[in-house]
Amino acid sequence: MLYVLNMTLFLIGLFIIVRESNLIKKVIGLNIFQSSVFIFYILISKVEGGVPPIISADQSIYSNPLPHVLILTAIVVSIATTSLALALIIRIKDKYGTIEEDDIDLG
Amino acid sequence: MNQIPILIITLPLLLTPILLLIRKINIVYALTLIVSFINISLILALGAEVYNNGSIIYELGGWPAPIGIRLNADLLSCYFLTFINVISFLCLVSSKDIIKHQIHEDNIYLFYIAWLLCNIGFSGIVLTDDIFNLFVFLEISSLSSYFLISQANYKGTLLAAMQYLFIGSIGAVFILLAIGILYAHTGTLNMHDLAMKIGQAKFSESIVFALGLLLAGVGIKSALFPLHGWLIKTYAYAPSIVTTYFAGTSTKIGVYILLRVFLDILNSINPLEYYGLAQFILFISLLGVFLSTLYAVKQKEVKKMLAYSSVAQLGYIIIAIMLLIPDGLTASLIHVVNHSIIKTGLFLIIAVIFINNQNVIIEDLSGLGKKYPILMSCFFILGLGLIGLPITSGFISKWYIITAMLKSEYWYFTFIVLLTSFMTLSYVWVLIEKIYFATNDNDDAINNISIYQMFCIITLTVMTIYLGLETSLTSGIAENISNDFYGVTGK
Amino acid sequence: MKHHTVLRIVTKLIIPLILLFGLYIQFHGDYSAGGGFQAGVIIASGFILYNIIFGLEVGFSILSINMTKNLMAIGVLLYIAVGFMGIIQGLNFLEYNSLLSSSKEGQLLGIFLVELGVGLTVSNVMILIFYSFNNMGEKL
Amino acid sequence: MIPHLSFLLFSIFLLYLIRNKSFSGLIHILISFISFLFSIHILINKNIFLYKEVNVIEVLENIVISFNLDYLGLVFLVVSNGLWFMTSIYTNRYLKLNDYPRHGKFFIFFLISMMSTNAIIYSANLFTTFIFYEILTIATYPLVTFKSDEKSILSGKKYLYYLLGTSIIFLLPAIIITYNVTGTLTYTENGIFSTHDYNLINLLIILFLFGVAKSAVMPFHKWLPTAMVAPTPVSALLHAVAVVKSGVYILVKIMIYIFGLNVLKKTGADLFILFASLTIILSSIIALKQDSIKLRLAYSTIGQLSYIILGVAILAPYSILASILHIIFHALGKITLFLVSGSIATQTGIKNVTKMDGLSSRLPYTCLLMSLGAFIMVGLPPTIGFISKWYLVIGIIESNQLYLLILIIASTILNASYYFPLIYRSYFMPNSINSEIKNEEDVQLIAPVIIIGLISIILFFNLDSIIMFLEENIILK
Repeated sequence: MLYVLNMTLFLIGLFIIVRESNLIKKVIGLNIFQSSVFIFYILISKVEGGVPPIISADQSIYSNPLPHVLILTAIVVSIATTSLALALIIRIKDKYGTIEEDDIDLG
Repeated sequence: MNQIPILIITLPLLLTPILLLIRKINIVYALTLIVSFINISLILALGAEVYNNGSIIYELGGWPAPIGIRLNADLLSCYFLTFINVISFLCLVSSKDIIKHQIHEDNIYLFYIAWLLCNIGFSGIVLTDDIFNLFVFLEISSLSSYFLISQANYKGTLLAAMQYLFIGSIGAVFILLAIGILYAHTGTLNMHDLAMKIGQAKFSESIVFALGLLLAGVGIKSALFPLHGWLIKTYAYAPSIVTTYFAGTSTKIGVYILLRVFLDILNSINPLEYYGLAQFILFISLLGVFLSTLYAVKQKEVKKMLAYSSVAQLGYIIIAIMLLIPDGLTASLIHVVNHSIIKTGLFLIIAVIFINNQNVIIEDLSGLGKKYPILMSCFFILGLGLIGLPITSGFISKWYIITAMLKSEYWYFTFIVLLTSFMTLSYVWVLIEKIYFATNDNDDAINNISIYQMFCIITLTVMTIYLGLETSLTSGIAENISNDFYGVTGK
Repeated sequence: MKHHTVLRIVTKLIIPLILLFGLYIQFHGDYSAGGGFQAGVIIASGFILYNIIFGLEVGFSILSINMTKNLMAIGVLLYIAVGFMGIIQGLNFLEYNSLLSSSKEGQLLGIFLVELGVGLTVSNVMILIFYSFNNMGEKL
Repeated sequence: MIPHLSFLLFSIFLLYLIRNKSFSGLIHILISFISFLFSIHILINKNIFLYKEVNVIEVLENIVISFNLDYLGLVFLVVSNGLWFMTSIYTNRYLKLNDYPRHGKFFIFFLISMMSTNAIIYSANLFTTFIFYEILTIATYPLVTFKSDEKSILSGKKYLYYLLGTSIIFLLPAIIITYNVTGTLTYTENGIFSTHDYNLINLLIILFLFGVAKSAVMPFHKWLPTAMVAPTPVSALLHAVAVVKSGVYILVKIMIYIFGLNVLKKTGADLFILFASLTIILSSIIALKQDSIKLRLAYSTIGQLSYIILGVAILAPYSILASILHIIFHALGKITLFLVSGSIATQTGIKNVTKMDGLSSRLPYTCLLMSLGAFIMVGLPPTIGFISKWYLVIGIIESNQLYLLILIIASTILNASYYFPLIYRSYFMPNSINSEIKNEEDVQLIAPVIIIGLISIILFFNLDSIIMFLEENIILK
């Protein structure tokens, strides 16, 4: 069920990127899109009955910590992408005076 | 000797913060060149070692796999590493005079840092033995390439960079999700480990889904036919030297990932054969080759023409891979290198001559034959290489591709390959005719072509001819690699 | 926002706590949840808060753009330098065992330095992004 | 062989260095003379030079750029180098009279073309042949477009698309298939095919026939008439001798040494005969309608080339002999005609058949030579053209394919009907345009042609030795 929700998020994000003309909204869509995959990673790391992976004496079942670590990296990448996209959008606004993709006149 | 794989990545990485501290253009340029050159020598040493003694595995931090992250330098990696770094070096050498006109002086050091990071990303993708690391390196190279592309001040540059950012990110996320699914099925990220465990994993639809995602992601990166739109725009609007660099490298990285993932890691489940993917891609690519060649013929802009030609040539490479026979793999590997060299040379000549001109139309080439006799003879030879005429390396790749196609079950498609190479002749010849026979009415001053740029272009031309006559470097190694790929699984 | 007394006082009170929390995360990263990434972001958030409340000029007087770039570079350098220590001593990249006499302590020192480099870089990158978006005129 | 080729290669650089000097034409004459001496030297010491394979570089596995000379090549070698020497004298004068700019460039590309022709003659396998075949195409392209006006550029494009296009689409796959089936590309006695897959062989024959478009077999013959925009020496030497003959030479080599006559006997020879006969008839009919002298000659060349192919395809010893003789004789005759047409155009500006009325009074020697050439082409005694036709007929009778006799007769009549107007008009029609002008015949221009004409006459009376030589070394082997 969670996976279905997750994939819904995935598709919503994709849809926004493809459909929207406003560049900021596109970036938001991209973020949703990426987040859905991050959540997917977190979902697969869940172990039935597991606790956070901090070693202690009275627990033996942990959630898998590796996907968390991976997703940390992926989040950093996503931040970098977002900031670069925003920086580009600022320059686009400077240059063309609009951030609506459809309104930008290249001719 | 066994430290070399990591040095190839970390030496430029070490350089980037230093460049960030220095910021003086000349020193930045010199240091970048020196490090790139050291890198090439390291890679050659590594290549020789791997060729003689088999692949080198490097454990980061001394942790063994599958816990630690490893680098794996095998023949395929070295093959890609070598030509990518050589092309990067040649482009760097000739970059200085070009970017001075296109980028604000204060930002030039950032430009070189981004370039280095991009190249680190490429080297990392090729070297890593960890599939998640592959994603990280892919993003490093993509992010810096978005930056590099956005640096030109042409009219459509920013939008092109933006669109590339979106489509590139979508591709990357696809790959990320696919990696996640594979991880969920096998519990490992190490490529060797994954290759073993994927065969034992329970079959499920989600693996098919992952394959689809991977294909889409890789397809975007390597500009597989219907996903090639970004390539045309970026090539047309990026700073010309960046276009030159990417023409030889970035899409080839997509090809590498395709090879590595589908033919190496997932080989045990035969993804391409089992799901009929290969045939599907083959047909799509054939269509792509035909259509993009047609577009190239109709193009008036030189850069776009060459970009469409790149899409077509990548189509050849993909077709050769998708034949799923050793000869096909050999052919594609040969063509990867040969096409890179030829296309880089062509773009470099355009970049050197039209420094400030984004919109180079065919008429602009008029009468250049008299102005730049040596450059234009190089252009001519490289053009012949693109067509695939004898004594250029393009001929060798075409020979192999046609041989492979005739040997496969799709021999009747050879006709399309032949037809498109005839069409290639027609659009290359339009350029050559303009260069040598048209008289130009505008008396633009002749650019000063620095001796370094001259050196780079002549090197690329000589390489084209050399690889057309002495093929042991390309076909010899490529045959070794494809024997490895197909020999192990006993096909 | 200097004239919002409440904000000013609260900020002054809270920033040391944020920085302290950041440092806690930083130094505990090697054996519990946390690490350079998170710590860097937390420290940067403290600094950004300070900038928002007291204005960019004050912020620049503490940490100029060039300084953030330099610190960023130094962070990366620290990371790579530690990595290279292993190579110099004949081991693999990022192999810390030999940094000190005993391998366990070497591990500790190694991961500590690496995380420090990461933290330094991440916090400065965050601050730099903040700065850049504030002066839109200045290019990234 | 290697000294010869490297000498030519070296001369290219030499010519490149002096490209702007006025004496580059003289150097070109000298080079061609030395090249001619090389070929004579090889002819005299043939026992030393023949059948010695020289490998240059191994490009692909088992595929080597290598050179080797056999008797067939020897004949062609001497002919082409000899005619090159003659033409080079003519060319030097012709370019000066017609005020063409950029002599240096012209000679460089002329030299490259001749070098590739020689390399094609020497080549020991199909791969080497293919490489120099393409180089020849590219090297002649600047010569075709030498006038650099719109028309010649357009023709040049057509020329290139035809020749490169057919070689890319037909010849290259044919070579690759051959290599994959047989594992070798070396010219071998009795051919390299041992397969009995006749469909494959027929397919390959079609591919080769279309692929070697330089032999101008229909339907890919169009390039030859369009190439006639080039200066006359180019049309004369390259498009009557070097280029087209190397096309035919390659086809003959493919027939004899790649397929082998034994294989062709079982299948495929009919295909060659079919296309060759069609070409012979159709080209003659088209030639009838041409008004331009050069175009008429071009279509005549197309037809004559197919004679050579036909001769080999008949597969009888005497018809093969006829083919080889025809390579020599057609070269002599056609180059005479072309050079004559060039001198006529240079000296009087006449380029069309209908304007030739009464030309003999103005240019007596030229017209005499033209008649000689025309006789050779039609095959009338006492010219050498008769000899090759004679042997062809013997071959046809020998191989019992008598229906081909009709073809020969028909084509001879057609040949006669488009060549005789040239002679008739120049000798018997009254000069319509001011007949008072008496042109000086340019000695330098006409002398080489006279020599060629004399050679052809001398040859007719000394044929025994040549035929003996050919019979001994080619037919009976």
